[in-house]
Amino acid sequence: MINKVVSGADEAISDIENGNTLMLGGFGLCGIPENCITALVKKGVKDLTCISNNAGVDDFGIGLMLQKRQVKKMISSYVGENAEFERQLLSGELEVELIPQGTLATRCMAAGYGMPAIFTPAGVGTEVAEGKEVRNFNGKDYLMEYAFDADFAIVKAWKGDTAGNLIFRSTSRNFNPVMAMAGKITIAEVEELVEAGQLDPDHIHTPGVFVHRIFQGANYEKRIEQRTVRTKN
Amino acid sequence: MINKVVSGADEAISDIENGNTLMLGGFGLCGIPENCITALVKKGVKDLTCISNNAGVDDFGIGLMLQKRQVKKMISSYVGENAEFERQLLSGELEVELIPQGTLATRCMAAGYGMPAIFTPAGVGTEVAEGKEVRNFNGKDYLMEYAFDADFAIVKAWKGDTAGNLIFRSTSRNFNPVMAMAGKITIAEVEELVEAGQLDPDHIHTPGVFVHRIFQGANYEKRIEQRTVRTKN
Amino acid sequence: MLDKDGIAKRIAREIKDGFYVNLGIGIPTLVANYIPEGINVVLQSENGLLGMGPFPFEGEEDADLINAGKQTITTLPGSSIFDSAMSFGMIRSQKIDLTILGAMEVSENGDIANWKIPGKMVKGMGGAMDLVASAKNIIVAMQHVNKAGESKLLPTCTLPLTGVNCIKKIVTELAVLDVLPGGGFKLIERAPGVSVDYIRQATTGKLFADDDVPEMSLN
Amino acid sequence: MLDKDGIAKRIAREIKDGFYVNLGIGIPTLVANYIPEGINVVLQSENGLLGMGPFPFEGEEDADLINAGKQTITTLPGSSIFDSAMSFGMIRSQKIDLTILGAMEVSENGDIANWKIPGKMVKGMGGAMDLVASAKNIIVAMQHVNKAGESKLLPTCTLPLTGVNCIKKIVTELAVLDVLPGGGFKLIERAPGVSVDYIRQATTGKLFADDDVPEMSLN
Repeated sequence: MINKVVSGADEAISDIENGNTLMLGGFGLCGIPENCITALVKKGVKDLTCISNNAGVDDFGIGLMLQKRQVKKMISSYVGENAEFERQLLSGELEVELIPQGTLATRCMAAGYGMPAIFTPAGVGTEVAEGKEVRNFNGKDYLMEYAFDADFAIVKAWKGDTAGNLIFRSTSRNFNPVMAMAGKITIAEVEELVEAGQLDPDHIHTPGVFVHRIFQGANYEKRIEQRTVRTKN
Repeated sequence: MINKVVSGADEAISDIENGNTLMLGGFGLCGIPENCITALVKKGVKDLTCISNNAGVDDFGIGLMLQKRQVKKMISSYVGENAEFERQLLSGELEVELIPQGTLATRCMAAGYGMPAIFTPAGVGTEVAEGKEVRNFNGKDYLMEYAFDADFAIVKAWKGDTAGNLIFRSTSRNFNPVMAMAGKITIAEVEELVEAGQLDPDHIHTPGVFVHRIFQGANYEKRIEQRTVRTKN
Repeated sequence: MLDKDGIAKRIAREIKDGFYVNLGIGIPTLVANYIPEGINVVLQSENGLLGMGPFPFEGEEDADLINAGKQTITTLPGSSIFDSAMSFGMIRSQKIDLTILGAMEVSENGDIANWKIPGKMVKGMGGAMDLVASAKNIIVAMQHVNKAGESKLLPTCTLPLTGVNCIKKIVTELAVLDVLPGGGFKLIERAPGVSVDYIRQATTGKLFADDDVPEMSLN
Repeated sequence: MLDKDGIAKRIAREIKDGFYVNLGIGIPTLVANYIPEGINVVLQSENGLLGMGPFPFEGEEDADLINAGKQTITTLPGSSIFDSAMSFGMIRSQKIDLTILGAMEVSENGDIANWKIPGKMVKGMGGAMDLVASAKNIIVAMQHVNKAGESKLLPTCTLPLTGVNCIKKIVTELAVLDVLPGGGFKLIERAPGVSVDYIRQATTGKLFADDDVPEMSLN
């Protein structure tokens, strides 16, 4: 089997350069690649285009990169849990492209599946459709949306093996598997890295062929954005 | 949770009618819905269009339906392990549409994912491209292929629960999950049916929302088409 | 006149046994509390879960298990987890029977606006555009008028659209209304104590009302 | 002149450490037997497996575990299983580094025909059209001439095509040839004891050969 293990986040992201386009997995703060974000902040790489469903909060997730003005453009479906984001957007420092969440996911999948474009009804008749090709199939209009083209995909999994196979846990799966398939280079950080052969082949969500670098992350905070609970009677 | 359990194959296929289009999971004889095929033969429904990667062998799989002249048209990527198939094809009794295996899989996926058409380079410049729209993206030509429209998808899984969730085993997975997503009505037969809650949500390959009817099959033969072995030293 | 829970309670009666349902943020979330006994419903959360359960007991929160509103939740026996592409795949292929979401405006031809107010910080459409473009059955849960007292049921939407010609039913604090296929709002039920005239005054879009519009029952 | 195993052995030398490889049926399958020690390679089987292992020991066959040739096989530590859509997804997105397959004909511009002979029962293209249309690196393993003694390296294919302008390298019992980007076969190596003239006579398509074409080494 081919060994994909690197020493850690710093090595994994070492060749990410100013101006690169990155996909970052996660939904809200759930399933985000915490270690790689920390390493990107440390490295100080700038002018990044980030494809990520959300933009973190002020002091966590992609918010940390925004604080350091490392992001030139965000491509997301929902943002603004984040005062610094709002400030940069309103001041014109930050460019934001808002696209429907399903379109975001499917444009990732299209890249991973080698499909140059897909059709979706999301956004037909809205400003999202501006400048896009509309095509009717069976009496219904669809927009043609292009596959993303990202230099790097950075994902977070629960378990991974040395061959790059990934297993995600619960809803921290979200965008991670589709982004993992879509990067020219895919970097995976995992909570637990095991030897090839330790994962059941039937349980693997992302086959190792899609993953170029893998490492076991450290000190996961896994912050909860909206802690909602009920009390026992 | 919504209960999808039916009594068995006869009930599951009871409303399949002459002239329907069926998707049948499996690759060769691996992962085919043996119980439903037996029930379809017993029911004697005719003029079926079958979307299936292969057409079985003379005395097993879809071959059993061919013996009874129940199939009007096969849509497959590879056929002909089957003398009766060849006879019917050459005599003009059976219509066959051969399409690339990846196109077959992706047209199933397109239906399941609500995408009316997809683009694939498979078949560009060949007779498969005849009459199809060719479109160039980034300097490469692609064919536009339409999502399948099947009345029923019939799949075989290893384990399933009463809510219709499915887990496949090893390479018997193949076309089953993409077809399961693609049928207007999806019927799943499983080797072991368990109560909802017995399967780990992270291990489920096909969420129950795609499955309309499920039952525990019986007497699985799981015939091996090419028994290849090595001998211990 | 209904409160938010009343709106949710009335909408819950639209849910049929065996439905897969996607609930938006706000009033729609409350609907889960009023699903009648004996009605089996599976809630989808578009971040990748079928079979959303209640909030966890205190101390049992799991950072890896949230809903589309980023709230900590639980699974139920029979739940399944999947990625975002499959989640919107099942939405696009209409495997979700009913979508319930909020709105800023609905037009008499079923257009909806619920994601953007020009001049204000725009947070994004999230999954709303996918949901409204694909769902076979969409109910809007909203107040009949906005904070300025202006009707939210309009001849045409004034705000940027989320989707066109997609809303089938609206439940407000005043009424239940269907959007007619040919255009216009058809008054189906009045909230307890609310007159047809009152509803007509609160509705800028074309309103069709029979002489005898029943008062809704919430039980 | 090479036998089938010789062809497979020569092709195995084209496989680099870290490659993901798809092997077609026939001679390509034999390549797996000759991958050099120390070269880590993962074999993909397009029915849904990465990390194809050897045939099972007698009595350990598993009907659920087969390769694209429907043969019983095994997995290896690090193997993964996936569905057919993902399998061809990774093929289309060029995650597979090398595809090795057989052919009936190859043309001097890299077209390949390997699935259909008019007038004969057609079994289908299986995954071959997807593989040749998508792979970044394709090697054809075949006999230089057919059973009638006719060259299979042609100016243009006479049989229905499997793919156009896609073959980069051909290994036959006589030679290793590259397909030149501008068209034509470039003779890279001769099989032991085979002359350039002999190869030229067996090649109907345009052949480019330097004065001094090395004999191949198989060790």
